Amino acid sequence: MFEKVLIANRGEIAVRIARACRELGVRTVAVYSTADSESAVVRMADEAVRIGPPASRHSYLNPAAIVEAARQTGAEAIHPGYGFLSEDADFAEVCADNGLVFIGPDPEVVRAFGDKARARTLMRRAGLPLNEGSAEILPSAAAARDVADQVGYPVIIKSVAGGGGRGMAVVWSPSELAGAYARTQLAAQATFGDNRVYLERYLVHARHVEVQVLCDSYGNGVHLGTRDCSAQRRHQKLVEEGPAPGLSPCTLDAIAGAAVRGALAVGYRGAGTFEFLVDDTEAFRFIEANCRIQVEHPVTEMITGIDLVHEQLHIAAGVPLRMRQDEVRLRGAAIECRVNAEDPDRGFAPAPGRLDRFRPPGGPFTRVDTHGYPGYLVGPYYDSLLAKVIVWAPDRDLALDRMERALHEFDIAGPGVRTTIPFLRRILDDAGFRKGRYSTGLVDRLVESPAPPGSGAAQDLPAPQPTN
Amino acid sequence: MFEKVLIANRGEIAVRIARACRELGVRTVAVYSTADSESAVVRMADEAVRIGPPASRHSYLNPAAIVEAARQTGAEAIHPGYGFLSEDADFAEVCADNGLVFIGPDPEVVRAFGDKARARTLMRRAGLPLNEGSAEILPSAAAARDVADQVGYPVIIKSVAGGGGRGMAVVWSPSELAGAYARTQLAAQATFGDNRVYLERYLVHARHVEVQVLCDSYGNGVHLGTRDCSAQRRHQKLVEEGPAPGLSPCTLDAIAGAAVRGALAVGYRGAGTFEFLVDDTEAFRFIEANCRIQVEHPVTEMITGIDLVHEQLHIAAGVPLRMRQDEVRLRGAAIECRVNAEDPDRGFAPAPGRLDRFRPPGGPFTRVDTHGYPGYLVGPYYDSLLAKVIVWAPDRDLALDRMERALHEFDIAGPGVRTTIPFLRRILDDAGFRKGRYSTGLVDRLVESPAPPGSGAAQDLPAPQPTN
Amino acid sequence: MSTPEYDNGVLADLRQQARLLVGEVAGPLRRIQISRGDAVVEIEWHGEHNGARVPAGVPGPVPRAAPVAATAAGTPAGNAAGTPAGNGSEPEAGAGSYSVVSPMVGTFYRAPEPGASPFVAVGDLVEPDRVVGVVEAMKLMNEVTAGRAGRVLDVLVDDGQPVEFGQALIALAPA
Amino acid sequence: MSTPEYDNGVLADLRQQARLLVGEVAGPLRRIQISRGDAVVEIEWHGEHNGARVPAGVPGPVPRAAPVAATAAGTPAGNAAGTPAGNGSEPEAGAGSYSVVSPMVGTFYRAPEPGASPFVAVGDLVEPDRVVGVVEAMKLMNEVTAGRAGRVLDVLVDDGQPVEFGQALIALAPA
Repeated sequence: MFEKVLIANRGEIAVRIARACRELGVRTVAVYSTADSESAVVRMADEAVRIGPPASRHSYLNPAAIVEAARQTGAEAIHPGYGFLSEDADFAEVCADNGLVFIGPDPEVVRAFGDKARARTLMRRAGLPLNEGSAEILPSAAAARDVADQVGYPVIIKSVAGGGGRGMAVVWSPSELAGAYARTQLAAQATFGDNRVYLERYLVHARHVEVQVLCDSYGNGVHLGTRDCSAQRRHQKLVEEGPAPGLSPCTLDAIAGAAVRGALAVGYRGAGTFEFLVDDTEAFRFIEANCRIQVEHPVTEMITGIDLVHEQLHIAAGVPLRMRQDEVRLRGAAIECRVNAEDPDRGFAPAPGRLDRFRPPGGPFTRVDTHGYPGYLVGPYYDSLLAKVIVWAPDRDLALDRMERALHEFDIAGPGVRTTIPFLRRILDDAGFRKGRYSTGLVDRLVESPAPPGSGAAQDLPAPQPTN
Repeated sequence: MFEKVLIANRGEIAVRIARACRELGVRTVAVYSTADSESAVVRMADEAVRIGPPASRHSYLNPAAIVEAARQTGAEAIHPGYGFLSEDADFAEVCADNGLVFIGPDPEVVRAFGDKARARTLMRRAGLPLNEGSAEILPSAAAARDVADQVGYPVIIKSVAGGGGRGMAVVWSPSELAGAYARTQLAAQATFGDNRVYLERYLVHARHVEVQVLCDSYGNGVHLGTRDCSAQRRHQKLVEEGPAPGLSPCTLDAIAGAAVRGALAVGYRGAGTFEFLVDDTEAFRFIEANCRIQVEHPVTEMITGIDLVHEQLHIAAGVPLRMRQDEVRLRGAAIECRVNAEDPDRGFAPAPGRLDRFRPPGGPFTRVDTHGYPGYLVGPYYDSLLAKVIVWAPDRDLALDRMERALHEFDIAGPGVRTTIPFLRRILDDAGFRKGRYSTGLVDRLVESPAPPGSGAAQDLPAPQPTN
Repeated sequence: MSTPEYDNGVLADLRQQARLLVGEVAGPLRRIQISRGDAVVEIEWHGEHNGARVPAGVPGPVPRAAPVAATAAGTPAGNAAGTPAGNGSEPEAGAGSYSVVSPMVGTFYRAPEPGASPFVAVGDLVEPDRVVGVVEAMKLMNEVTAGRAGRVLDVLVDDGQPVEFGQALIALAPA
Repeated sequence: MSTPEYDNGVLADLRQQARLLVGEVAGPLRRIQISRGDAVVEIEWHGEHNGARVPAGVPGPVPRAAPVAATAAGTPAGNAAGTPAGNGSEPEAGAGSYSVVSPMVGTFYRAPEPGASPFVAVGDLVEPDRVVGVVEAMKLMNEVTAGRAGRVLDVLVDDGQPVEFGQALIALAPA
């Protein structure tokens, strides 16, 4: 195992990684911007290096500063967390060039999955079912039109360099296509410096199911079950759960099997997530893979009892996979709610500020991952995720009741501070969600229907469509 | 299930019970003394009734006030928690007389186990091995002397009405016996209003192993595995873990089976704990049974995934046991550390005060049960338990590393406030404890050996005896 | 939209506000209504006392800090019972007064038995050992004595009402 | 007995104190020693500067609040480097001075190449665009300019030392 690991991230995931390292006896180096000098991980880590100003591109997105910090402190490996440089193939290469272990897949694998069009090609070769759409990138609006006519509307145009819900546009009719094609190209160029786009059929009521995989450097791979992340707003996840509810065991097995096949086909290493769309008929199609630890990884940890960050570290240190597939036991159900410093009543606008009160929930089968503490100043510079509340129970219904209890307990207050907790409670209250019959359309429906006075109980909401 | 339950307790266990009730949709009534008007459970509960002054005997030990509060609020059942009235057979009867469900065994069962001598007789009849000692109560010092001569020194003289480590004296030689007999009688009379005592052989290096049982009203019973509570100071538990380490599976099965047999023999109902002493040869002997939920119950919850307070409520509501023995799966290892507001450097004297900072640990497989919060005033009136930190891991070694990480994170500060955390860390560091080779002698050894500068690492401590 | 996750906090506050008002405001209680939707405590007194409606606004997730502004029910002018209590100042009746409190949780009775005349009436002069009421707990009648000499300003709890430990029962003006 | 569960908190504080002192106190650093047992920061400067020993007492579990009292190493009288920094006031050298800070994490060099004469020496008058040092990061030499005109009071970082973003490199007196 490594002697010392540098944590190239901030917020709750930096704390999460510091905890895993300490449990394994690995010393930690935190890096931080001048905006984060009071952050929890700086206090927790064995060492901390100030690497830049608040602006991410000069600090948490600055490979030179991070590698220098690793060199100065003698760290052997870098854990990138999620976001920031976690899926930056160039950074992974820079680490290698400087004799640092990048905790993640090889650069070429990261690069391959970073190019959505190439990822589709690779996964098609690996035999994974793909969502109908353009085989390769679209050279012109006309080409886009042809593919759209084949697969049928609505379609979604995606940037090959996109991901995490950015750089995509849904097109409902041929008349909108040319405009959407141009806009997406421009946006992609501006955002990712890469204007290539492709096109897929858009499944309105599809469910977003993902599979957690673990692979070592020796060709071994296992899956750790599924998660359902359909409760999204503008492609941003709010609630995640596992196992994906309401899907037949054989469908779940088929999806999980496909994910491992895809991972091994490209020589994947470490913890990764393969995302699929599943329609009403339980037909599933690969959409993309994530080469990082994900925000929602605790859902899988609570169901399997496996510490994913521990396994990332062991694998990166060259240890063969420590479990066989038949040793992975899925138990009960887990749910994660993302508590963001946002105001649901004002279009989820960021609502940062000083936390006068911050009392996370506790008690049985309740986990909180957060960098927040009483007196912490939630700044405007970074994403608004403040805490993750994860609960486990023998079955999904009890898990939902437990989450309701946990969110009820969560006491966050400060001038200007608002959180997504009230909206999360509406999701939990929704009849469709409780039945496990929901899709990516759920949150939009709740956003459109105003919260009933005294908080939205399921029966106050329009009865969901069966397909919903 | 009940509509409304009154919680006849305070502190972390009152919070624990309120959480279970809310998860099951049961409304809660908190009762509180004037010293607890700002307590966490008063804020959490649906209703709260002030029942008396700080002195327990006029509030939390006052059956009339509690039953009146239940009557006023229309509660159907009373959960007594642990301590206070939880094992008071008379209170259980008063509840029944007033049409209230006492969440616990029948009064006569509580009374039988409350009388240690009678409990021994009952368990002997049920075929449980007993620690050698007096068959019945000891009428005189001479009688005590006779028994002591038979079983051999050292012996321990116990009050039949005692329990929880109170009302007992260890006697190392015949010359001390008469005096100890008289002192214990006097103390027992003063403490419990019952001067009857009995005598057992005292096992210096014995381990304290207990079995968690669940029984319904229909003659069904299961065990939920074992816990080891040998890390005690003056018979007060500091660290508990499960399963009991270093004991052969067949010994564990035998002890667990004996516990269920004993419970069913007396028509036990609800959650209970049967305590045994286990010597170097893994021979085990029944010592006493506890008719309540115990402080350390989360250890069992994390290993089994079963919520013991949920089951208490279901059973009290007349629901048949919801699991068969073969459905109880034990998984991994769990450890609980009791964080008390005491100063280990001053003989564990209570060190109450206002909590300026209170940041409990979080993250993977880490649970905290506490009534503390930033700004909470830890008062001098009640016991000093401030928080319980419980961790789970696939194996005991990782659980210990995880607990070290969790205690390291726990940030408690306030004028005059001291906690047992530094001492708990010394226990975790102890070589004997880490090897699972420890007994009730462990803590005394650590107390006697001063903390090495820079905190006691195992190697700094005298090597433990094999039997230790 | 109110913040649902704090409903119980709100209830607790409402209950607390109600208790305070009942303690502060003179007059025999008729009924207390504690709501939640828009967080309302409604307290009704007997006789000429008007009810005091207390809308407890809960700004953001700050339940325990819920401010209480009392306004008279119906009449904009407010009244001696509601308004002063609401804005925290001592009500007339309570000025310099002393409260006889309940020694236990139970049921308060103004008279030794139904139909009998009350132990004390407003205006009575009482000695310290004078019985001013009884609190029944577990079928035991516990006499409550004045504790000090004074004139009965008001009886704060209605006959047969449940009382908490330490709850004010009788308002006395030191004699 | 110190409180072991806050060792890292203590370390963080020591590190912070050290960083502050280095920023506040003029003079080229020789070495920093951060201890833990009894919480000591030891900082050694080159030349006539004395080391400043900073015992950080940690009362109870209050790491972040660890008070810092600076006392001179050896001489009871204390010195310009240690004492004033310790009690928070500006050190002589720093009075009214301006610090040129590092634009990035890297390694600071006083001279363009080994053996060459330094970019600036104490006493030099510099223009805003005068290069006063370089910070190497990822094998790139990044020139650091004075930013404003002034006289070099001190070079705060030793040649070849690692520096953080924003760390003070050169103390200038406004010209």
